Amino acid sequence: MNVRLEPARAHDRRTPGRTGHAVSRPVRSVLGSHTVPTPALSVLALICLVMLFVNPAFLSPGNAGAVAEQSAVPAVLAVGLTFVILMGGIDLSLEGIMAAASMSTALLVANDHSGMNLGLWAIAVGCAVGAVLGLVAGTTVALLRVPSFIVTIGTWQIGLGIAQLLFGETPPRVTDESFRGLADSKAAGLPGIVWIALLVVALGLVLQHYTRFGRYAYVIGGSEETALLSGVPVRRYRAASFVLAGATAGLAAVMATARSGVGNVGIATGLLFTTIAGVVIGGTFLTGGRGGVLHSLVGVIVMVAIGNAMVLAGISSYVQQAVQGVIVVAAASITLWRARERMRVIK
Amino acid sequence: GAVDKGTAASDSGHCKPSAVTLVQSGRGLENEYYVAVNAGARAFAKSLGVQGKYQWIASGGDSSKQLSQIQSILAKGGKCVVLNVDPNESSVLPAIVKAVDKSGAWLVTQWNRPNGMAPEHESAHWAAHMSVDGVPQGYATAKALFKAMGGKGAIVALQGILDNAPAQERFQGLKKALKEYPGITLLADQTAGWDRTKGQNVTQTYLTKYGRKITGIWAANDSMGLGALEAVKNAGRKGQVKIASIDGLAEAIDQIQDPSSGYVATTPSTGAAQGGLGMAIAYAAATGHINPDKEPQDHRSFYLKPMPIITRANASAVPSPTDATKLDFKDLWSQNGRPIK
Amino acid sequence: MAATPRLRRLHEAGAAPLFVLVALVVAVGAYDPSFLQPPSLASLLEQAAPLTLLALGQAMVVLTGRIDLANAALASLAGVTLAHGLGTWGPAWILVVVVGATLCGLLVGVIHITTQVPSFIITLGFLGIFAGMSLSVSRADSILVVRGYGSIEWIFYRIFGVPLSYAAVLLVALALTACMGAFPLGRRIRAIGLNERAAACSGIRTGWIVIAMFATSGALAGLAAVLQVAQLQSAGATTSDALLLPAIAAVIVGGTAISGGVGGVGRTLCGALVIALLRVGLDLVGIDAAFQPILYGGIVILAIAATADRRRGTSVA
Amino acid sequence: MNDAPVMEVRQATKSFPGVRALNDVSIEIRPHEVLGLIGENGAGKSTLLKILCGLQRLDSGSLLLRGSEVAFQGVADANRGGVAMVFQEQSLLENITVAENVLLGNEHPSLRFGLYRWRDMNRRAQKYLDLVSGSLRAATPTSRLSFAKRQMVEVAKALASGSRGHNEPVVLLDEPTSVLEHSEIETLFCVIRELRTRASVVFVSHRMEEVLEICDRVYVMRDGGVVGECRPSEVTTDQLFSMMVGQDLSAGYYDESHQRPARPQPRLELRNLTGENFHDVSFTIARGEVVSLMGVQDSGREDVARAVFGAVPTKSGSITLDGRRFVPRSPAHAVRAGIGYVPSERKVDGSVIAMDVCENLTLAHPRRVGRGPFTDPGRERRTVQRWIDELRVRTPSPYTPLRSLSGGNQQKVVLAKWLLDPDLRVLLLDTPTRGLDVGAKADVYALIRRLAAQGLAVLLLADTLDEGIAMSHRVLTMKDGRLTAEFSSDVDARPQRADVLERMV
Ligand SMILES: Nc1ncnc2c1ncn2[C@@H]1O[C@H](COP(=O)(O)OP(=O)(O)OP(=O)(O)O)[C@@H](O)[C@H]1O
Ligand SMILES: Nc1ncnc2c1ncn2[C@@H]1O[C@H](COP(=O)(O)OP(=O)(O)OP(=O)(O)O)[C@@H](O)[C@H]1O
Ligand SMILES: [Mg+2]
Ligand SMILES: [Mg+2]
Repeated sequence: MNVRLEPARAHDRRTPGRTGHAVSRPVRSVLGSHTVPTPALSVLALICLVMLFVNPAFLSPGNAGAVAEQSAVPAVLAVGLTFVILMGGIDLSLEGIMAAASMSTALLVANDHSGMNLGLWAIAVGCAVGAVLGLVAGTTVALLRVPSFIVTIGTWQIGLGIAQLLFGETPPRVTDESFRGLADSKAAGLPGIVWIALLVVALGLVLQHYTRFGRYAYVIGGSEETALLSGVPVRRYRAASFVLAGATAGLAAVMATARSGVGNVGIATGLLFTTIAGVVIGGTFLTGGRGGVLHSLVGVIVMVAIGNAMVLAGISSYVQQAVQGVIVVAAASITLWRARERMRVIK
Repeated sequence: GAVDKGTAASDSGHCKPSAVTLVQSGRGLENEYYVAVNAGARAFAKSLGVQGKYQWIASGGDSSKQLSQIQSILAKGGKCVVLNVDPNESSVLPAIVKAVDKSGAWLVTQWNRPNGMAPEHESAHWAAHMSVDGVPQGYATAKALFKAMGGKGAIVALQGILDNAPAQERFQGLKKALKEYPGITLLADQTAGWDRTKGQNVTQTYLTKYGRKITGIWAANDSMGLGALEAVKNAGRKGQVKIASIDGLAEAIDQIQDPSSGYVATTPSTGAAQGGLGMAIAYAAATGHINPDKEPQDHRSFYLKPMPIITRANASAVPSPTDATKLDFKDLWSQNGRPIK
Repeated sequence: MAATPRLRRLHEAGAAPLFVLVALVVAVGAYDPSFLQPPSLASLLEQAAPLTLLALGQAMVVLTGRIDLANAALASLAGVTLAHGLGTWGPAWILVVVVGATLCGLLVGVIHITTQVPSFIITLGFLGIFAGMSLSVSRADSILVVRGYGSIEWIFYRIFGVPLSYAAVLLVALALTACMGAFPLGRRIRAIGLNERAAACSGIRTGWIVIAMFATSGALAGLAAVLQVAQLQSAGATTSDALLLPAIAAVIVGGTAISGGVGGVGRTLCGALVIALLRVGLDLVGIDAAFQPILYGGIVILAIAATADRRRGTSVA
Repeated sequence: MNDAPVMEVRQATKSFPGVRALNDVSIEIRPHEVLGLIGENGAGKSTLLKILCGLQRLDSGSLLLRGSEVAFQGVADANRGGVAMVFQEQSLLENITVAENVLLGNEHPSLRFGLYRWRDMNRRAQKYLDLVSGSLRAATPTSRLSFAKRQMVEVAKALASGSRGHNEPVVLLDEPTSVLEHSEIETLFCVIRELRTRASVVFVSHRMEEVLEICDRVYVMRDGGVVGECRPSEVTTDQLFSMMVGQDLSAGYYDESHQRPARPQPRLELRNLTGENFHDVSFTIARGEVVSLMGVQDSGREDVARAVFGAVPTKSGSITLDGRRFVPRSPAHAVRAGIGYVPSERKVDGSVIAMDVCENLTLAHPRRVGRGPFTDPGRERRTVQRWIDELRVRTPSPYTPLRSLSGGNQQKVVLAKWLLDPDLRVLLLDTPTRGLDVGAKADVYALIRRLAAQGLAVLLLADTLDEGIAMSHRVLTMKDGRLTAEFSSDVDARPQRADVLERMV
């Protein structure tokens, strides 16, 4: 008889030495995925520590509230984006989608432009506009098998075009106070949009942890081939992830519109950078399969906190961009440092 | 180039009005200012009865795209193209001028140009460059703000994108006003990229940083000013913090009319004048009505006449920014203010 | 069934981008016959030159499975640096700037390889760093090149109607093709894109090749900046920034797989021309400005659907 | 017992570009039997199984399931028909739990209002896990499992998905034992025997003994066709061999008559080499010597080889190559020093399967087929063709993508990659014959002998104990990261299997 010897453990080898720390089961299941975004949390702690010396106002409740409020919109974006990235895709279209959704929402609530007044139904329409654009991207990616990177550049432009078509001569101003109130009115010291964002994050966690969509996101991101072999309708779920990302972008646009009070084509300028950098710094892998909603949330907060801290630290506007770049590189390095290994492939 | 068989170097054009194509280039129509520019230029085309020959091209904030668009249009249309261009940034301008000069078309430019370049020194085909002097705008709005604050207190300033000349000029105007009001301190300034949301975020951060110290906000444009107003409202300090900004957006004017908003001043929109008159000057050069080389310097490089700023006193009488009826396209130089050195 | 293998072979050889290009040229030409005149076509080539250089650099990086989001910003930085020093230092400054850009690319590559952070995020960070540096160098103002302009102006001459700038781009493309074909380098790059672990286990110095590709991307960004400054006679802090996404689109429309390993230089040239044409074609055809982004987005998606290489199985995220 | 076949394939034909993988194949699977499928590499075994489980379609012929003709629309469809497969390559996902893997595509009974009931999921998965092993827990993250455990999970997964559609499923196992250790194989066989009472099993392996031990009936395949059917009780291993390869091969399988004595000069010397997973490893390999390094899973032997190749960092100790100190900084460095490495996982580490045979062959030493620093397509083609002929690589052309070759032929290409270099000094072979058929194995053995005879130092991490003992001049055993013994192994004085085994476990 033959005796079989040591089998290959290639898969084992690639995963960084995992020590089964004693995180209690309920805690782990609450936090969703396999690990807590500790590196991103420590980056956040580091920022707090530095700011303690530079400008303690950073840690004041008022400023924490400001950071929370400014994080709300990118956090909602990040929830949808996380599922796309978990499946190994990417969605660059959110600025375009938000432009289209912002314009349509502003024109559908009571406003000074169109006679429309759908009231809060306009929120649903805003999300739907995003979802439809997401559907365009999703079906193209899934059916034509074209990389999402480039398809979503296309849908970005399409969304932008739609927004421009909707723009008349002046930006539509929202006069619906109950709609504005979504963003402004405070509960427990936090403005409405923060609560909405928390709700979306909670829903995202449920989605990630308790639904087939969420679990299959990990499956597809882990190995699309395996998913196909197991009869997972990969295309449908992939398309759905873009629809979800579109819908959350739509909702984010609604929130931003409620917050600023006008329909604005440029409502999302710069948000793509914040959100994607946040998702990655949080520890969601761009290659898919690892990370989660909570990771992204922490990452986004890190990004917003950096911007906020630089304003508070009085860093000259000239160098802010550069400093932000340095911090992105440094934070990502810290987050991923412990995974370094000879022969590791990172793209 | 259906008509003119002359050389590109001729001093003035001889295009038949019917052969002319009118092209207006700017960022994009999702912006109130460009809507006004477009309205002005279109009004001029209408006054000639050649609306069909008028084209708006959008650069979308992409300099090399703008250059490509202009080059392609010139390659196709030749000498009788009449261009009124707002260069996306000043660095594309030399190439635009060169392309226009080479093809013998006619050009008027707005706002941005690199230091050291002027139509009077470059080419007859670059008929004129016009701009709006940001210094008096910044100065007058800042003064209105300071007056509303009672001459004392502290402000923060929201700047535009730093590599824009208007951003720098307007901020200079603010500084000039600050010198005259020793009771006012500038706590901090920060770019908010002409952007409403950023303006709101930066203001929110400042309001938590400086708290009640802030009693005034000066913004380099209305979008940022309106963003700041939202932040002020959310901080529960509506009316207590005075705001002034520049550009004449409809919403800013409405806020000025509302005494409880704390919005103090803005400037009238210059879009229609820049669109209409710019196009008119380039057209006059193309058809030979004027010979740019013979025009005096203050007809080639000039600021528009400073207009009185908008405050609560006159806000209700301000015409719509897209209203081009006040423009007299016969009198090309009616709006000329001081020459640009 | 009989025609399919030949079509597929054509597709694999990278013919699809060429077909897309020809189709677009014919379409625009049908609307506007004057577009097919030599001056118009020469003007298109001229406009495409900087975009093509950036796309070529991007293609080199994408072939290894990475992405360089910083190369357009690096071109802006190189542009303002060039414009800043050209008057003082003369033509030698061009070399200094291109070498400097190469070193910047090298730095990006080295950091990416040593920290093992995904290139997407490293280059996103460097996008910010380069943009901030451009602002500082240019003091947030655009710089007009007065003295020393003669040393680069000639790049935008045309000889017998052929734009020199595009000829220079072709030369660069030829050099890249030669390097990839005549040396084992091309095969190594593809191996890295297709299976980096196996490439490393075959003794290929994957890290260095990746770094070299980032350096190449940097060098080409530097050259693109030279073309930009020669064309514009000035430089601004953000002049080339907006070329980032068009250049990436050009690479992908050219049929290079974003996951790496599949693609090439020739097809990137076609892809860049497609994108350059799309950027102006819609104006030439007279499409209303508001509809243009919608059409642009739609056509880009369709073009990529036509040219994408789907040989590598199902994974297309 | 009802003997009507559960599943039947009639006159099946399947072609890929350049190859006919199946040619007029007819087989039947009867209820409650373990059906063996053997054949050399590329004979079409995997292809046949893939057709049975709905992954691929037949070009012509028919597929019958429980008497009625079916055309599966995919794996899920086959699952619903009660057919499930464990693939040749492992297909578990590491980033989800064992329970999710087992029930992948089969979660709906545990969903309520679209939400997972994890407790129910785990309970259901545990039911299948308990069938294959007593020690697997459903809630464990898969990344924490050893390779062998994962194989058990794969079987549980196949059971789970097969049981979806029918309570007597057909389970297809494609080389499930190739990565398992002895004890694990025994466990698996117990599982299979248990399975027989409730299912039909198709079992593919290259190891005759296993097939003879576990199967009730065996089909022998060659060149895309079935060349024989037999009952294990009625045939011997040798008869199976000759049916498979069409000739008598059993004599001189390990080519032992060609073992040449090692030369006196040491070639590779390790002194107290220590890394993360191995400690104080010292040994010498002389020119012309084949040394087998034996050890069970996690013994650290793989890391020793990888450390010599520069793929794993070392902490202390030294390596000497031909008398000179050698510090491998990276694989590239090792390759330039004349070291070749055949990794155990050819798809992950060994080859670029999307590239063609020629490109894979020339990847490591392009200069050997070029002209100076330049490539030379003509010379390349000639050289590559020579190696293809010499190693009998079955490929339609040198420009066929590697992914369309069978596993064994891929492995030959991976080996040939190193042989291109005439200055090769050390060859590290990590289970080079895993998944190869007997013919191909014999080819590889002969090749190793020949290379050793030329003065190469070979470090062999053998696939089986027999292979390790028969192929080497010396046998080293490793346990828990340390060397435990050394046996010299001359042609006529091979160490005893039991002795070697004793020092390994
Ligand atoms: N997807 C494919 N494309 C092209 N050819 C293929 C494909 N799959 C299999 N083949 C070819 O079909 C033949 C049969 O392959 P198959 O994988 O069934 O062999 P096998 O008997 O399982 O061999 P092994 O024992 O090495 O696993 C081989 O010649 C192989 O090259
Ligand atoms: N998102 C997830 N990612 C990975 N594993 C998960 C995830 N969610 C749940 N699990 C696994 O499923 C197990 C069971 O989850 P859960 O605690 O909800 O079930 P339970 O039956 O209520 O557990 P208990 O036995 O403690 O009552 C967890 O211990 C965990 O291992
Ligand atoms: Mg097989
Ligand atoms: Mg096999």
